Amino acid sequence: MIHPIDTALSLVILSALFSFASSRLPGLIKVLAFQGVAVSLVPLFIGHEMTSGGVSFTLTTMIIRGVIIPLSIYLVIKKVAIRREVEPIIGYHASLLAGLVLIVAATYGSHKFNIPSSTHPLLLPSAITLLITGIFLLMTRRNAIAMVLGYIMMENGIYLVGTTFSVRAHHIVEFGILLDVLAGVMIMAIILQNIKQTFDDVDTAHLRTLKE
Amino acid sequence: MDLFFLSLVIIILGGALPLSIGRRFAAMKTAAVAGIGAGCLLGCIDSGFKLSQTARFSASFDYLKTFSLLFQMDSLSAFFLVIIFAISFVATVYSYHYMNSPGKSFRTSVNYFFFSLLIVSMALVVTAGNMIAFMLSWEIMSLSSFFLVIYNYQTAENRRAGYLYLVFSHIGAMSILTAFGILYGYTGSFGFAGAGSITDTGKILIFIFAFIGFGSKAGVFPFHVWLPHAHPAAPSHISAVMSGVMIKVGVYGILRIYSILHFHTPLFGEMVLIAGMVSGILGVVYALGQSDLKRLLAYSSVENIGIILIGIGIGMIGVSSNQPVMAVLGFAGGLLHVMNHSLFKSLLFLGAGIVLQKTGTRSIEALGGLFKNMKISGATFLIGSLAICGLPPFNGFVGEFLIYLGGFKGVSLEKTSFALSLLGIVSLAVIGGLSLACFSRVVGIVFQGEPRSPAAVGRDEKGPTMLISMLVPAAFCILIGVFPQVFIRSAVKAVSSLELGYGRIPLEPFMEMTGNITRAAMLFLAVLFLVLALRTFLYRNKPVSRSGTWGCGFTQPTVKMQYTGSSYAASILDFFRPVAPRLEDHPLIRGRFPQKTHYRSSIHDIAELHMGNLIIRPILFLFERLHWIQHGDIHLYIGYILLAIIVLLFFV
Amino acid sequence: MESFILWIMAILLAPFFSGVILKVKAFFGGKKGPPVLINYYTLIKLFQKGSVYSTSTTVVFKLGPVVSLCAAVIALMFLPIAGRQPLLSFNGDVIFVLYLLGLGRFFTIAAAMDTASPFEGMGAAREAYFPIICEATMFMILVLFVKLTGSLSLSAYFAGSSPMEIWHAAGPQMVFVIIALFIVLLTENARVPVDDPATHLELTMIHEVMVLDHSGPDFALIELGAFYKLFFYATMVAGLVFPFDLGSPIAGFGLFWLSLLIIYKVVGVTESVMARYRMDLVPKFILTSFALAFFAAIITLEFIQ
Amino acid sequence: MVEILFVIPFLTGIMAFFLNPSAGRPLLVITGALHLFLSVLLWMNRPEPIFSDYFAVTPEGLLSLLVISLLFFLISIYTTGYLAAAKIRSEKIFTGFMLLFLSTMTMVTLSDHIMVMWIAIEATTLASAPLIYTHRSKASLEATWKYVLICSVGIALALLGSVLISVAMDIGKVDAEVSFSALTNAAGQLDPKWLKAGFVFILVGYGTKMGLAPMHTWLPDAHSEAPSPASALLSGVLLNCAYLGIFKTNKIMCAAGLGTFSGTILMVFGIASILAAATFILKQTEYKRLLAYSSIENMGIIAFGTGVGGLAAYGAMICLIHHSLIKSSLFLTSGNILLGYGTRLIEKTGGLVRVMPKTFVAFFGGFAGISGFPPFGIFIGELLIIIGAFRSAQYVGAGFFILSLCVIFAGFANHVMKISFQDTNVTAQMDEKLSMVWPQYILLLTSLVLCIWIPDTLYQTINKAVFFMGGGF
Repeated sequence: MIHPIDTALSLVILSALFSFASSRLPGLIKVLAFQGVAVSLVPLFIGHEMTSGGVSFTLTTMIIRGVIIPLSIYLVIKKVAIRREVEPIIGYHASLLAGLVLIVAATYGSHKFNIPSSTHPLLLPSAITLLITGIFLLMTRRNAIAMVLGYIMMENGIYLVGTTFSVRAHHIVEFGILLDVLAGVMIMAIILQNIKQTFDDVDTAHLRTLKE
Repeated sequence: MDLFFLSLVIIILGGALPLSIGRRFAAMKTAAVAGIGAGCLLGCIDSGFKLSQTARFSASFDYLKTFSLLFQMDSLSAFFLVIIFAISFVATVYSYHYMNSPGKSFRTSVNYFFFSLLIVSMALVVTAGNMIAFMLSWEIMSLSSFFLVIYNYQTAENRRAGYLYLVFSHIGAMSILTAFGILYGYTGSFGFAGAGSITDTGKILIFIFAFIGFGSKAGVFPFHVWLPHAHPAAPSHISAVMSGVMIKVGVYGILRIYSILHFHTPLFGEMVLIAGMVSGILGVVYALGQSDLKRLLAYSSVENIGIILIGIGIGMIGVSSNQPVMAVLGFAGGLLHVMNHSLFKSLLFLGAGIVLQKTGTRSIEALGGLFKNMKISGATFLIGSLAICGLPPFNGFVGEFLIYLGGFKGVSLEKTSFALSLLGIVSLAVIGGLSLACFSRVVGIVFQGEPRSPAAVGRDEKGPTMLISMLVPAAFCILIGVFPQVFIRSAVKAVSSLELGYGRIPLEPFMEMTGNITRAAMLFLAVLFLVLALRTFLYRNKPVSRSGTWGCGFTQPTVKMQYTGSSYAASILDFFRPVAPRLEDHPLIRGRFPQKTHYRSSIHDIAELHMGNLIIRPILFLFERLHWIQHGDIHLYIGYILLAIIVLLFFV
Repeated sequence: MESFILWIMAILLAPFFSGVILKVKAFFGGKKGPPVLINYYTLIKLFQKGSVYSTSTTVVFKLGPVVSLCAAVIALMFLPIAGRQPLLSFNGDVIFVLYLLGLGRFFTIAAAMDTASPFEGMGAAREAYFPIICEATMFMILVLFVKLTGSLSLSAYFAGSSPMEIWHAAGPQMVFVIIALFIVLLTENARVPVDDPATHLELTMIHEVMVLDHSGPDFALIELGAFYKLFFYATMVAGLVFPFDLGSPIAGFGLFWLSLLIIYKVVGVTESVMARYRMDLVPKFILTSFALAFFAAIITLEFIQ
Repeated sequence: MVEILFVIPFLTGIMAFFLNPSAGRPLLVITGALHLFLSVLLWMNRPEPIFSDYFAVTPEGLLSLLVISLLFFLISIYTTGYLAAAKIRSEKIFTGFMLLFLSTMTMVTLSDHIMVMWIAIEATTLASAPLIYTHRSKASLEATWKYVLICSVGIALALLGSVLISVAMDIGKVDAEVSFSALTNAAGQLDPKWLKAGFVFILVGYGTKMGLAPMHTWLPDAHSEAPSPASALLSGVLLNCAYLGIFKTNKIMCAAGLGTFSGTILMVFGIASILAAATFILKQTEYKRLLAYSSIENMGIIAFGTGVGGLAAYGAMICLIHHSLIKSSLFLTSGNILLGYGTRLIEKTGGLVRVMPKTFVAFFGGFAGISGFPPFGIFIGELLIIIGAFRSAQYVGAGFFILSLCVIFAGFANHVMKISFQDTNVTAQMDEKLSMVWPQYILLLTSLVLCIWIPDTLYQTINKAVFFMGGGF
């Protein structure tokens, strides 16, 4: 039987791989929005007892992760009107290959740990995938906006680990974390705008003056 | 409250009061000199009394809930305390007329404040009974003396001096702290009491680190690099205290560590003795090469620390080879030389100070003929010079005599101990000869002959407190030289608290020695009188006239024809060229209408030279190579984070 | 009492022996030379004169001759003459004597520097330099003697049968010691090949140039001091070269004065057959003495152990 | 009622955005004073928090809190003078975020729940980012960008670490709140493997924020570009907040018997940080960056001391307190220098002792203090750390520690000598108002007094804080 969670997680992994190779920012943002929705929905299917609080919290998460965060970045793109693509440090095809290798290695490495049996088999791999994709984007993209997207992806990955494992976490705490992430993205968005205004570009090559 | 602490409080008050008086120069100075002087005098009398009574005294204070600050005084501490207070007293009195620029009133008051702090911290260092108290006082001593060094911060040279001093004292303190750390690692207590029972390796390590730390304060070669810069930079009465007293605190540290370790290995003696010989010979060689009067005196301090260490080293070898007489002679000689050196070195610095104040220059090549108008300064300076050369009947001889006796006792030993005693004796002799050359040069160039520049013409020596405070140590130089009994007795008493395991050291053999010295000195004075009488008799009713110096046929002599200080020393320094390279600056004369040319030479200190080449440059180079870490690219910064995680995960 | 008489004799006879050197030199020069008592005549002449002082000088200039004479006179008090006990002696008197001679040197230098004369400064610099190595040699020899006799006073080395005992203990290496001591003698007393007291060129002098400005009785005191110093060293050398203890005092006296005469003559011969070294070679010459003393010590001590 | 401590500055911070800029400055001072008053009350009474699941009054928290309060109050006084002299365009935003920053930092010190701690620390990043961008220059923009991104990434890893620790609870079948106090009590049952992994992530995560090398890279940029009062806060207390997270996790590790593992890692990071600081201090050209690297050094010292444990852990706490006091004073002083000379380059300063004597006293005092000279407290701290390291037989670590401290001192002293005494004909472009020197003096005096006399309650609190690391007396 095909469990909806399997589908969701597979799609998440796929989307992550896609973002390795994606060169267009709008596409990347859409992928991110999808990930946000998918990731927020996972707790619903894991089969803890449902409370009305839990459901409403899941919905809030979904709105924030799936709509507000991607939208705010999208608005920045709109506002600053990116005309030119910035070449990444590692090319798109090479990124894809590197990404695959990293994900396999990380999944293999995670078996070193004693994983609770109740965990869904795909969960950890997909979380790790998201994490690594995020960090990979952060490290290889010269485009500042892509870096912020990488950060958000990483956060999604951590959220995926968190919601699954930490059953005890109170919703209010979860909400606090979410709020932090949201505020962080907002601030990054503002910084992005300022970068664009100051340098007329979002290439991080401009941001290398402070050094020894 | 004990008189000791009372005197410290008085000194501190004497230093703090001027800060509040500030701008009223004369009042400020009076308050400072009166306060600090009174405190020093009280402290000196008190500790002298305690030394003669062999009274032990200790006081403990709670500190930050967890520690106790323990201060205790045994005869070793008391011996050093007497020196500290006495010389500080002399220097304080001297400063009244020496600090004579009302425009710098506030700065002078700050100077007095730190001066009082320095005295107090030195007194606390030599009484400190545990690590915390010791480090605390030690660091305050370093810091306060730093401020004294950069009193004249306007010149780049003095700033550099201050910097060097600060860095060296920090490194030294760290080294001492390492030694204490190892000690604590073994005993688990901040006190020094348990140090006797730790392993031998531990003891050796502790001693080596402590020796480096204390040696850098004392100015042992090659850790002396700061000393010839820092001591001249300070005002002269401060130089007198720093050179005369502060570096002795380093010697005190070496002795104290040795006594608490209770470990009588020959290794320590060999180390100290070799360090002493190297410092002694190189110190005086570099002193000979200086043309700056105060720098010369500073290098001579390195030399005298060398002599002191030779004495202590001979003492340690005596202890390790079970020769009580040799041990006591070595230690007592070293300690006596500590006292003697503090007397004549401060006297010489004070003399240099008055020269500096009156002529405005420290370069001996610009001076000359000062004796004619500065009779008292000249005479006291001459006495100081004779004493520092270790000539009888002055005090320098007495200390060296004891060290010699100790060293000759070591001649009867075997192998290494014999060889080292032999080397110690010969180097003492060489040091003696070299310092004679060095100080005959100073006296001859600065005080005698004719003025070499207008700066030295027609100077007076006004300033009664300056003269008095030079006369007092000069008198003591002769007093100790002729009647050393009391002083040798105190030195032996101080040795007895080193806990060498000899119990009470009998004083009789030393008293016989003292008697000999006294008799010999008296004999000399008697013969001197007789010959003087003879001379007076011969000159009775004889025509005596004055005329110019015989120019060997040359009839138009100028003052520039006089022998210079550097040419005086040149041939001796050539002998030592491998360790004292000379740098010459002499553009050749070229062309039909040659430019004006000049000749400049300076003697370089190899420790300083190699410190730059072998230590500082590689460190700078290495760290500069690492600058790429902070290259400004955020991607790699994130990479660092990832790298840290990945590496650490391997260890999970 | 005997010691006192010997001391007085030394004081009185020292100028005579220095005259011997002049006589020997004259003989080598094929000249008749001055009378043997020339030094006494000179001293008397000087004592009768007054003095001219340089305007540059101070009281130190006048102290110079006095102190250097004092030092030499006292040195003789501690010296066993003719193998007899000296006037005074204590443990460590060697050190005292050597340092006292240093004091005399200091004042000679100081007096020279007092005149502001370039020549005297030059001489002073040399006077300060060369004795450093001599002192090292002397202390090296002293270490050897202390190791052999276990004592630290001149009387233990030169009185009675001690020289003989030292010879026995040390063996033929004593020759090294004697040569070393002889070199020290030449250096300390400003003889050829270190210094030429008879030259006319001030530039090349050491001791003589330093006393250029002294005149009258002052100069006489300096001369006296120099005689005593030479006597001091010559006695030591003589004691080692002729270590025989003949038993009877009269024979001892005779041998002593004879040996002393021989040493002075050897000095004279050396002066006559050698040329003065170039100034920069002098340190090497003196350093030879240190090397000899050092080797003597090392070799001897090997045998002892 | 503990929560009121961070609620008040939060509310006043929000207020500041809407008030007239002229009202902002007094608001800052009043809030600071109120906060100080409340924290002192907290020290005296130790009330229970309302949300005891999330917040707790812990000894280490109390220490940090008092330091934060005191520093903020003094810095707010300085800020009034600074704002008048420095002409900042968006003063409203500056004061507002200063207060929010205070609120978030207070929350860090009080939080007990592992996630709440994370929320608070991330919030400090967000609240302080606008402070760094106050000057609106290209460089400050770059610094802000790096600060926000690197710290966010780092702290995200800390979140992962926190999650992993809760996994360790799951596996160990521990049924308790995910709070530090509960975990410390139940540490023995936690799954060691996950716990270690969690510690590693938390250490690297919060270590990024704390400025441990090699994650320190943002720190010199941010600290040098921020206006001086903000730098003082960043360096003086923000680093402490991040350290608090590591400290509490380390406490769990020690309680779980993994103290050697965590201690070794802390020591390595400590030494690495000191070495990194040495690298850049030696030939530094800007004095604010110099101070920033010195902060990295001190964080390294503190991490090293914590790692060594025992006596050294006590020393680390002492260093922590005094570093805050002295470093913030130094940063405030650097603000004076910046205003007086109009340049951040060491090269172009000089003669501070003549140009601005009052500032010089604060500057040199701070230097002496930060270098570990008595009578300032870091002396005691470093002494204990070194002695403690030898006591624990960490000879290699202690050797590196001492050597690099010497190198750093040589470099630092060189620059300080230049700034203080170099010849110059500059005249100061500002007058040394009382409000711009006294805060520094008071900070230094506090350090001085604490080096001579320590209140019993403070002593007990430090002892309690380091109890699990085998520390104290």
